[in-house]
Amino acid sequence: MQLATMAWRTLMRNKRRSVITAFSVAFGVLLSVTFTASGDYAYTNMINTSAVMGLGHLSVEHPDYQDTPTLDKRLLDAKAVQEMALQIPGVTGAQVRIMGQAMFAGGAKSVGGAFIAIDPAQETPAHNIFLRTLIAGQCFSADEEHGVVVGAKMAEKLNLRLGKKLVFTMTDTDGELVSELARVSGIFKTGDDSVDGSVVILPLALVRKGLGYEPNAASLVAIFLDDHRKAESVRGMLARFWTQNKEIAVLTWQESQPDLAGLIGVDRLFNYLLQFLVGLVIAAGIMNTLLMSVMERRREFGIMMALGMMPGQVVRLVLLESCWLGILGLILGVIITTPWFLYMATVGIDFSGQIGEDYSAGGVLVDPVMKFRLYRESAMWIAGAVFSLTIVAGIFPAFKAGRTTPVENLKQG
Amino acid sequence: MNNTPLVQLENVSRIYQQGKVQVSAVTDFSFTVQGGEFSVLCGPSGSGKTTILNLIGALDEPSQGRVLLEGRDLAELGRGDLARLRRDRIGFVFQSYNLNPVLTACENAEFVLALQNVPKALRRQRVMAVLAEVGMAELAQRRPDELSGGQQQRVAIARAIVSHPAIVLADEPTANVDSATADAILELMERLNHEQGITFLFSTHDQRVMARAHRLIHLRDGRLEHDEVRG
Amino acid sequence: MNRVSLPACILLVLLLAGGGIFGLAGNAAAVPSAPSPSPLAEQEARAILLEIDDLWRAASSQGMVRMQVKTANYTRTMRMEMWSKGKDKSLVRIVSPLKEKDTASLKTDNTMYTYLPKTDRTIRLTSSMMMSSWMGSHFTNDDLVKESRLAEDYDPRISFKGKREGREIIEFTLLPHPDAAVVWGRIVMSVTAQGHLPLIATYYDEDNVLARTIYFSEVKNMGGRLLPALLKVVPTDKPGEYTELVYESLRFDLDLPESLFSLLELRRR
Amino acid sequence: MQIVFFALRNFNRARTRTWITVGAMAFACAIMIFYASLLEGWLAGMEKNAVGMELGEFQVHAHGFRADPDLYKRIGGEEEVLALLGREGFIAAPRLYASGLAAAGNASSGIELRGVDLAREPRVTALNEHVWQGQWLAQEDRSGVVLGRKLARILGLGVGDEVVVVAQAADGSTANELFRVRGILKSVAEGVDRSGFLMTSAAFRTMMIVPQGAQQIVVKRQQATEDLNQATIRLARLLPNHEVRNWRQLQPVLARLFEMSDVSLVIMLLITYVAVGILTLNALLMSVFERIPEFGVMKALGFSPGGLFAMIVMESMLQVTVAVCLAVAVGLPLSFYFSSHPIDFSGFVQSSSTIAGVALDAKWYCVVTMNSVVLPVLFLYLVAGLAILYPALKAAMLKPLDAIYHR
Repeated sequence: MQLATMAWRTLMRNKRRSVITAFSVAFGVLLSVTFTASGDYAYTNMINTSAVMGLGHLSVEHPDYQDTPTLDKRLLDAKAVQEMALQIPGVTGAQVRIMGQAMFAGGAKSVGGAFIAIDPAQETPAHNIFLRTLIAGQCFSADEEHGVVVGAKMAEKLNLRLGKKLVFTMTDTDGELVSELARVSGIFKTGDDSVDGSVVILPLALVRKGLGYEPNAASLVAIFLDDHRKAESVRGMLARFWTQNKEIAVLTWQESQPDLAGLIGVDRLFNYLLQFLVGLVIAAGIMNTLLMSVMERRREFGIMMALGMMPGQVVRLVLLESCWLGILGLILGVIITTPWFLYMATVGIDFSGQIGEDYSAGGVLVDPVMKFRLYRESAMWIAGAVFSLTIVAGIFPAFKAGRTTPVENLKQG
Repeated sequence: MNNTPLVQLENVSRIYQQGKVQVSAVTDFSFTVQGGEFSVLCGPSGSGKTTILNLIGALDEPSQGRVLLEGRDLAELGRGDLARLRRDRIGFVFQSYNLNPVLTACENAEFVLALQNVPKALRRQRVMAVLAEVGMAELAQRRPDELSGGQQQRVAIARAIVSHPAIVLADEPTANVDSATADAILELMERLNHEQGITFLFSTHDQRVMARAHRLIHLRDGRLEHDEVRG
Repeated sequence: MNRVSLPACILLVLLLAGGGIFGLAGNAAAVPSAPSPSPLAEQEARAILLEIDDLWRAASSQGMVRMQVKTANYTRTMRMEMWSKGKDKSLVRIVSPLKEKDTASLKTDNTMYTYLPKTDRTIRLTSSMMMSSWMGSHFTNDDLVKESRLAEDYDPRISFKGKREGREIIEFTLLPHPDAAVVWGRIVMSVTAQGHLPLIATYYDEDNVLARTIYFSEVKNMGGRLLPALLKVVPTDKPGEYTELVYESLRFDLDLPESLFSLLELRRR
Repeated sequence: MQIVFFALRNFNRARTRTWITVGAMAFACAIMIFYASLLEGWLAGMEKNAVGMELGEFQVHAHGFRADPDLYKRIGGEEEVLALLGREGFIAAPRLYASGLAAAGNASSGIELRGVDLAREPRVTALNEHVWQGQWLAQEDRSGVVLGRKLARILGLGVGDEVVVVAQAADGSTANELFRVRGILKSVAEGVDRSGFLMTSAAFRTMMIVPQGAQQIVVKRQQATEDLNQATIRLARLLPNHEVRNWRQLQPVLARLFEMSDVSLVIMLLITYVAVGILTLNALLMSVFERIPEFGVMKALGFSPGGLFAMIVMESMLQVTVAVCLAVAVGLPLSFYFSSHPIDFSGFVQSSSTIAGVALDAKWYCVVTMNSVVLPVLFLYLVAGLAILYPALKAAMLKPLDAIYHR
């Protein structure tokens, strides 16, 4: 019947108390959104950054490439993979790349490092952080056979400037050493010294020729998604094409970058733990309020039971009250969280002054700007968790109300 | 109507543990109430009136003896059955009205019917009829804190009789109202007893109530002192 | 970490390849379209270089070399025996000191293996080892592997002819092809006007800064040929340091079995 | 005195209500003690991994080594230096470094060779306790080496496998030696994980022909309470001819990260305490407003507003004190339990990872510090003190008659 109405009116009878309690729920929402949204943003950011640092959200590669990434392990028909990947909805890009280790020499100095060979006709800054962070020159064009983009740190070490020579030596598929020349067409600076000191972007054609690769061969095809959470499902779609082919493996970013996945895992756990603890505190607060309210109203329950209300109905009544508290708290929470969230989602807080810009975690550059982003499922999760928390907090008071016999209740007050 | 008494108390005792002392509220008490009675339990404070009402109303259990309502031993019923019994067969009127403060007069009166899952339309109809009966039809949408003590008590009576209980137990129903109101309320209950045959059992030490009773059960220190039936 | 690399191509040719100081003669035809300031100067340059090239060119060779290395931290002397066959196969085995005796390097085409007798292991050179010093000298492994490409990579031209320091000399300037995988900006080399024996070779980087110098001296008759027996490599950025190579003996056109240049042979003590 | 008496009596009177309030506060405080301990533990773990494994508190090098490390930039007379440091209240251990190449099967990788002083290293770092598989180095096992975790994977090595090392010895000769993997380290730091190749200093000296000197001396304060910067200055004065750096200078990013974490602990405490504050406020509000008629009576009997205010504040402070005692009684054992029984997340997190180059542990320990207990307790008093002001003032300002007939 109007048990729900009754519960609502009971709450409203002591507005101050209910609103304060609802406010603590709302605060829980705010907290949870703050933690989750900053996490969601940071993880998305890190995953996307790591994706554009070479391997993509998904990488299609030789099954053994992951364990020992040497240049003899290659995809023979990367072009076909690329074309196939681009058919899949959610895929925003697929880049054919050769990635490997090489020795880089300029003038009389040399350093070891890693190269990413790209197809300049296909590659865009959206899929390549190095092309996004150019500080001098530009990426080599499609007809510039010997172009190279180097990191600022390496340029400094090898005394390179635009137009200067860079000789790189790598081990080809037969284990032979091959050297090629390239001229610096651009210099990038990501901010991470170790990346800027060791990564070199080379033209795909030049590296292919140097290594003696087949015309369509490459180390991998890096696939980019509009949302990294689709990685698993897109992998499933891709993998279906090559169930027979033992030479092709599809790896999600979690698999190709276990360090990053591990870091995010640990961070997320810590985040959840914190939210759980704060949740417990808030739940204790709600329980406290309901318990007090139940204690105050023992006589009322006694009367209702005298009039024939079943203990179960009393329990339900109190649970409904906590239900309303939860709803009220959620609404309040949305009201107080929205402006904060909107501010953080658009402007954010810049921490670069505190932590500097060269801060990396899990081998990935971390954006020093704290911003918010909330996945739909995270939002649902928060709402669900906060709501169930209030219900759970109501259980004990509800049973306390339902358990006492009417005559005991009647004697109170 | 068969000849089973409506209420039977057989050698009932009720002992409370109060701190370290045992207090005997009712001792070896037996009596019966027949349907249609308009009876009063009377005696000074602490003579056991309320305890007996609570025992009959299935709110309390005797330490010894049996309480039977319409021939059924209450001790054999579970908590749910007792709640249903209270809901369907017993009406309560309390000294301090005890209306639910968050419900309107109408909703308060409707409460038991709602517990009985009576359909909403029928519920409204019956409640409005009963409220008219007790003279509260105009004030049906008011909350208890917008009503006087007498008005509240009328609503409480409406709540007690709307479900057609076998017996209405009224614990000092006039204690908190002025004498004019008390008279009006008593008249109302008398009329209900007379016209609808509702059985009433009061506890009181109010002379005006006793004056109207058909039967007076005098109590002292938890024992039956005198059972006086008047014409 | 940044061990300074001093690609000593000429030296390696002498030491390992045994034939074709610049390999220009053999490959000249392969790069006819290479740009040159004057066809005539180029032709003359090629002709002289071909001559120099012929000094060492042989179907096979065998020799004994003493290497002395002086650095700020140590001075050491090693003796080693070397064999070569054709352009691409060479083997070097250390004779003394005792501690490193039988350590050997085998180079075939673009691959180099090192045999370590102490641990009885053969290690194939990978790109990560390229910049390590070869046997503690001022050469890196990179220098040893890269030499054979020299021919394809440079265009010679005569930049000076006449008297310098009391001697008639011819000076060549070698400019790398625009696409050649070499780090040098240019190499300048002087030879005697008579006999066309090498005297000095200087290496400049792209910014025209001198990186190192190689001196050739002590011309002797070895294996029936008149050759400089002493080479001294001096890195510019490390004053006082040098690596010196002295040919104790050198023979040409021997009948060396193909199996000498195998991994199996590499491990033989 | 009378006020205290009243407060005490009241505490015991409305038992259920009081205990609910106290319970809620105690719960929040206990949770915070636990959380703060956990965070301290996490920080300590990070610091232990960074400072206590690899960096050390201070590092002493010969000039120029850090900018361009090589085998020859050694600290000469290192025994005298070590003895001097020992006299001056420092603990120190020498380390030897060289770069080389390790080969096993078909795989090879560039490595950083490290000679470890087995007697002294454990006194400055806990690297010896950080073995993942196999065992730590032993003096008698001269051919035993301990490898970084990723290096072992790159080379495909397990405990007991053979590995060849090639490097250029100090005399220019080619050093090559056959070693046997004795142990593989847990994640320490990016550099060590990827290229760390540890051997006894004796084995290092023989192989690399480095009879004396050391590239690095790792130093630790004898009294951990000594200020890091003060100690750095003192150390630099002791060794004027060497480069002295503390770990904050060596790893500024890491130092900043830790500073951030300190700040974030306070932020977290603040945030959580806002939640606790709301609940405390609510509880106190309820218990005060419920008793307004009673306060009215007290005022009618001649209690002054100030006296009433003091009594209410006193009462709530008494409740907070009881809550604090409870919280400490619950939170502290809980934290201590988790300091010896770490929460192991390795099941959730497959791979260990790094933050700013320092390995993250999948096991979380609590570390109980003054901060982790005192901060939550102080915060609770503060928050409760603020929360009680409003209801206490309100009660104090009420007119007695209104109060008596309140509601």
